[in-house]
Amino acid sequence: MTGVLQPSAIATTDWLVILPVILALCGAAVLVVLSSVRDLSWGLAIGVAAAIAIVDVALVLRVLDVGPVAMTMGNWLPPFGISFVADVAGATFALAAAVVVLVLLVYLRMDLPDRARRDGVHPLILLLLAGVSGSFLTGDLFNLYVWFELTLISSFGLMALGGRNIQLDGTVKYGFLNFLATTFFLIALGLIYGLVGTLNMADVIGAAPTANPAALTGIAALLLLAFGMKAAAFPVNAWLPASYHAPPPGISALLAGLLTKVGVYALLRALAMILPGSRDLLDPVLAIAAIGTLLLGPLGALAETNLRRALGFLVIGGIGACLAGLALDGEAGLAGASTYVLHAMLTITALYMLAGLVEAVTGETSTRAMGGLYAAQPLLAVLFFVLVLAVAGVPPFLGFWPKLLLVEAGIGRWSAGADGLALALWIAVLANALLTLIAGTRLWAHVFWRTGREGVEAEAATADLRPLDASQRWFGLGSVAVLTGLVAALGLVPEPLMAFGRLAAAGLLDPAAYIAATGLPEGMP
Amino acid sequence: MDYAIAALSGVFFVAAIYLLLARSLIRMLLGLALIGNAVNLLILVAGRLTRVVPPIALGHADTPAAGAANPLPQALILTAIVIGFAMFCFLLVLAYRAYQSLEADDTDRMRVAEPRHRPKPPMSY
Amino acid sequence: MTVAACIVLPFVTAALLPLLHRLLGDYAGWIAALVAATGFVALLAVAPGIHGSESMAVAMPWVPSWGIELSFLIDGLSLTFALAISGIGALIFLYASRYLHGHHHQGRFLAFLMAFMGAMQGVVLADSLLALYLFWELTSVTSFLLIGFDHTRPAARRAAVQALVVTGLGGLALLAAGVVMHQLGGQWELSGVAGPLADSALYPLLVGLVLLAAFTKSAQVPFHFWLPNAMEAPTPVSAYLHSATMVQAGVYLVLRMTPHLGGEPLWNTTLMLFGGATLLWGAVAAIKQTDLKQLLAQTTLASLGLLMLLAGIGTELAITGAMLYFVAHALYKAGLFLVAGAIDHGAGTRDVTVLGGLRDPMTLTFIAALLGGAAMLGLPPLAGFFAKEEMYAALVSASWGDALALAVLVAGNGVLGAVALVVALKPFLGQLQPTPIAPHEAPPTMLAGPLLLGLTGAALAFAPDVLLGILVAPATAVILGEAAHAPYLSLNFLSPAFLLSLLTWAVAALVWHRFDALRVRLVEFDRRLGWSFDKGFDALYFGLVNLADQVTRLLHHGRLEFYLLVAFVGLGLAALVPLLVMGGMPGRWPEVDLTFYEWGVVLIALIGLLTVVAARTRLFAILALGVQGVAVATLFLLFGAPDLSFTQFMVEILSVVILALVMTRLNLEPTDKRPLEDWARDGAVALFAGSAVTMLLFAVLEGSLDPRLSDFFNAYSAPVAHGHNVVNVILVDFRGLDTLGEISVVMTAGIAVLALIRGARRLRSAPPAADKPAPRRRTRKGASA
Amino acid sequence: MNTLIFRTVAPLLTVVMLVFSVFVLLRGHNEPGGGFIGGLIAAAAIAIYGIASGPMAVRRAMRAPPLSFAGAGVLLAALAGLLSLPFDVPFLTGLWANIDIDDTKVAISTPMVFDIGVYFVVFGTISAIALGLEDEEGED
Repeated sequence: MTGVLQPSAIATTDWLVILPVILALCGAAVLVVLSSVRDLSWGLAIGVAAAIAIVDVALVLRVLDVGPVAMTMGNWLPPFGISFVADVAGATFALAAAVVVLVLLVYLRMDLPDRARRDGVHPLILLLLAGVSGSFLTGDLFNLYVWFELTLISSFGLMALGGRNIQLDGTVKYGFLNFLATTFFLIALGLIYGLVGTLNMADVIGAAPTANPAALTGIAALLLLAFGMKAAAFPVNAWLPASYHAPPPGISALLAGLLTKVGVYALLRALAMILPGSRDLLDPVLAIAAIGTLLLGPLGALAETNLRRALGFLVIGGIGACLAGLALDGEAGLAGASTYVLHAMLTITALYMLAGLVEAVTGETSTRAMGGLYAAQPLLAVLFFVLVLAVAGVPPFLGFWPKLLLVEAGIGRWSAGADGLALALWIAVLANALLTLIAGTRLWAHVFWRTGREGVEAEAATADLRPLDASQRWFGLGSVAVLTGLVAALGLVPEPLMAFGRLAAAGLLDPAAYIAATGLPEGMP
Repeated sequence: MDYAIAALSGVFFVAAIYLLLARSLIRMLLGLALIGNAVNLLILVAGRLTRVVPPIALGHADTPAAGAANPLPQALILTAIVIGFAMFCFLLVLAYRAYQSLEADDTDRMRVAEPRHRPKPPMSY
Repeated sequence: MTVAACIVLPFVTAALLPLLHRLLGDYAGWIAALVAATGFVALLAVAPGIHGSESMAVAMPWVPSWGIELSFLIDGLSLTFALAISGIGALIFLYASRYLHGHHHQGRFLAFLMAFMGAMQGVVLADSLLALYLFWELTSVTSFLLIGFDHTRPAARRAAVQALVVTGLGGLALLAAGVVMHQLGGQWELSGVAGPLADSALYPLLVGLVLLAAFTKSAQVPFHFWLPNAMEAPTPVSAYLHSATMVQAGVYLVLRMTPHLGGEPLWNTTLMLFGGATLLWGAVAAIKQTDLKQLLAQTTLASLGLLMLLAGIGTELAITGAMLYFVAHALYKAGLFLVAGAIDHGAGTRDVTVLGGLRDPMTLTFIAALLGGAAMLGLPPLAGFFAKEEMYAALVSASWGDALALAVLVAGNGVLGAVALVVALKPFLGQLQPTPIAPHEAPPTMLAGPLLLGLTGAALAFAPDVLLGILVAPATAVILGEAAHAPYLSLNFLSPAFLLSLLTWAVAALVWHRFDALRVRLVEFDRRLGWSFDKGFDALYFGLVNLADQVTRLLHHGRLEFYLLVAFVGLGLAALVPLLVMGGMPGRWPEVDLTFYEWGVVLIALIGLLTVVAARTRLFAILALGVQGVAVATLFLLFGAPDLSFTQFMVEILSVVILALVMTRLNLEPTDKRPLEDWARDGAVALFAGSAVTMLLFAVLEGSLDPRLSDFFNAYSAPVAHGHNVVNVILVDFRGLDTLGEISVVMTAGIAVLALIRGARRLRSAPPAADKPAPRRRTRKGASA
Repeated sequence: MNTLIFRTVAPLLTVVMLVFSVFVLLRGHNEPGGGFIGGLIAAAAIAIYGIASGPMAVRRAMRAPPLSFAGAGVLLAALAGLLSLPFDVPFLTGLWANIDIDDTKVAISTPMVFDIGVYFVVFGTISAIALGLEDEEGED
């Protein structure tokens, strides 16, 4: 009877693949049990996040060393048990998520009201991290759904935390649309099971070619819709600008840094790796969605006067870049999309955090009422400028490298097959870069260069600005500076990022190693 | 019978979507509850139906009787039901809070995050 | 080493300059000048080794995984530009240390300027196309910061944004061009691109992209308007970036690309057309100006056009002329800008119509102005003269095209000469005019620059070994290949070129004589025209903002039901279109073999559903929800899922109870008041999406299920996992991780819900004033329009 | 609902339901039942008790905040899975032990502990929400 179990004892290092999730869940659970001891919660949360980050580092190193790492829970053979499989893409995204959470926790130390702590902001953040890490690392489609839901419900909680009116409104829109997205995903899951009889990703790869192609393509289209909604792709992106600016800045930074990226990751996994065979029909759709997202994102940022809402539109523009990479396919395209996800996680989070400090200094949320920060807060000005350039993909900052890969992928695809959509995507990527640059510098000029609120040009306006207090300087500005430093450093020394992109793309294009690591048996035991 | 229940799940979808498209939060919540049932039926059908016999190994038998229902969709649906219920509770309380604070259960009146009269972007550099 | 001194050192210094400025005040500028001079000396040291194809290459790994190196190359062409950048840079920093004396952002200014210098050196020394793009963009960014340096003035911000938008567009074109070249040549190093690329199908695209990059950066018509506006920047910036260096990057790019892209009619004609147009445009526009800086800025436009025109002609003489002209122009134009700054500093105005008679109070400035003016006028034996001679000689032929180009050149040069006379003579000669501040000479640090630049220009004419041997000949060898013709550099009073020079001077004298009258007429013409490229930019920019606003309002209207509508339409399309397109629609209508009690339950479920949808009151709807829930639970039981059935039953009851609990407390709209068209629309979408999903489900049901998983679970649940209830064993063992995630979801929902409830309690104990919208009407008559 | 009869019967009902819920939980591995359904029944019991005696009384009787039970449940479930760490088998591997207490063999297994964790989570969360909503009710 032992034939149904895994043949040999597993290596201790395999635990690395599941530990991030377990640690986050246990950490959150402990925080909930000890919810009356509030002074402990921040320190504990930081500790857990740091431990997860360390585990993720070890996991990434392990993956780089031996290839994908897998563990099938309960000692059952895959696909009967649930597998966690970390390949380069998944492990690195998980690491980036942990880093983002870690930095965010430091930032949140700044001025979180006591009641937010009582309401459970720290366990919610850890649960969010658990959901995100689980999504990046799981090798089972239904399990992915569970982690999606965990991510979703914890983001609901975070978004509504504090319960100001704007948050309630934002959360209603966010909540309904995103819950529907996961419901669509669930529909697709039921159909996948009914069609190919398995839920393990590696197993689905093997079973897909023999399945009814029309039904499979329909399912792939459902996945595209569901994950596209999660990722805020045009035309189902409306929830993002409706909600991301509603919660306090630290929380919006966290959500902006992590949520949509899970959607992009799922898209990459599902359409590039698991169901590449059903792409023929979907590619034009994907390309059109990408072009729409690429152009409408920065346009929104150009028009919007609420600072963080404008940033939300920049997030959308970035999602367009990721979709473009997926649509362009091939090594450069997928590498572009994967590296863009990493870049966006770091850069966008930092940008939102910085926006929080800007709001703290000006006491305003509308850029129409901001101004004068160039003289008053030079460091903020420098950091914001650097991040704007990074988002716009200006070298030598982080955003340039994904952009380069996408531009290469576009021209490569076009010159290879004279595919008109590839050319359109190529142009859209470039147009997105220009529009983002215009929108970003416009924001910067209005918030920092202009001396006073819109229509009032007076030196005196700077008198309304409040200085940052000590905790804002150390925890707030400090964490932003560290993250921005990372954005600049990774831009100057892009080899880690670019090597990651190459490996991630290779892993998605050729899942042989992924399947091998999962360890599917040759038949019914 | 698969097709009959599949069609039933389709009717559930239609009703659920119709309710979700209402502007009243309470109707949307009803729609949410319905769409959960619709999906559950869909999963059940996708795992193919069998009558009455539950997947339980009775007495000292090592395996369930032949022709027992497919256990996996049941487990999946169970998970989905519980998750759906958790989501439903949250969204319900959220709707309640939104009604309290925004004094509206019509989503068209809830325009705090995206105000109806958003200021024009300034025409300046 | 040289590369490090020219590129790395400036960036490091730039990072330190704000601090240095805090410690040393104005002397920080001296340190900056020293850094620039270091680069200059380092370049001079390697200069003798750079001849013909001799060059120095440096490369280090950058992105090994994609085969990208950070590579630099010093050859004749880059050497000339790099020497100009560092040499002029040193003088500019010296000047700036005094010009911005006491400005509270002087440290930032020096830092930006220093970073610019590093970037500019990077542009001309880069071999890798990526490095070229990187530094190219950095020059745009630093230029943006420097133009907007005086950020409190809207005009400065506008000029900065304008420059960034235009050069940013060009930057992206350059990136695209680089990627296309990489696609064609397989490597990023420009030096490695083998031969001309004219055979490729991508050649026209490539030319278009490269020229777009060059034309935006070098302010060619119709992208020219940003350059005069960039004069909003402090004078050292105008002298450095916007005359001598950054705007020459486009010219540099064109010259650099000539071996690879040149020699084709497309390339040459485009260059000549745009260059000629820009030359004439700048010349005419210069006449309209009264501000010294504007005068000079417009002539910079003209000179840039002239260089593009010469590059387009592309013969040996033309290229030699272009290189000579570049050197001469860099020296005199930077010098004249500094003179303009000195006049501004000493007399308080730059308006050439109110200036006069400054020769006595500002003698040294006058001398500098004369040196620069003479070079600009192209008087022999200065370098400018020989540049003019070369370009005329290049065009003396019988061809109509050449004749036309020649006419453009003579006219353009003539106007430039007139402007030279205006700038160099008008403020200094005649009666001393009253000025805002009492005229006084600029301090030595501010005079060193213009004087040295002027003297260098003069001296070069007498040092052909330096001028030709280092600055011109190696560069032309790079552009034209080894066989470059020895430059024509002698005074020949009978050559046609010299006669054309005479003609040029005559035109200059004529225009100078009628300068004021011409200006009045041209300005009047402009006023009547009422349109300019500059205004066109405004229209485009704000048009874009407006468009963005409209689009965003349209798509992000804040109405949830439309957001949902889009999602459901998407659902229907996603499920249905693949089936239709790929022919997967289920073909047969299957037999329905439900037993009568199953029919009964289905019927109850349908009745429940219908009642939920159609209920007139919400309480009724909630009860009906319970009915359909119980029906579903019964179905689960009938199809062998007792666990499911119990759970469903419990959950339905709880849902109904909680719904009822919460809803009875709310004063809600009792009925669904959708207007008819909404009713029809929503119904249609619901019907569409629902049936599409069902069709997809039917299609899936057509195949048979692979029972592997369930067989496994059934087979091993009791023997290995010690549980007889297979569903429960799946939940806690086979797929326990799903359950772990799921209970985490439940707990999280608990946290979130409690937080919401607490928020409600806080709301009641202390209603927040600021956050609360104006009370809404409680009665909702006609609210659902 | 606050009738005398209800208030008298409610504690009794609560106890009966709690016992029944544990029964449902424990039999779940072999027959219909399990942690979910048990937890739901237990939570329903708490809710009824809350309606009868007021949420504050229930909170006092529970001694810890209801949500803490949920936290403990997640922790318990996760630890049941982590127990396999020293045995060189993957997370959540079922481990079985038979303990003799007074000559009766009692089987203890990690899946069972896991299911108890599930029970606590459902019980803790649903009763926390129910009590929270009942609090609301009381203050209105």
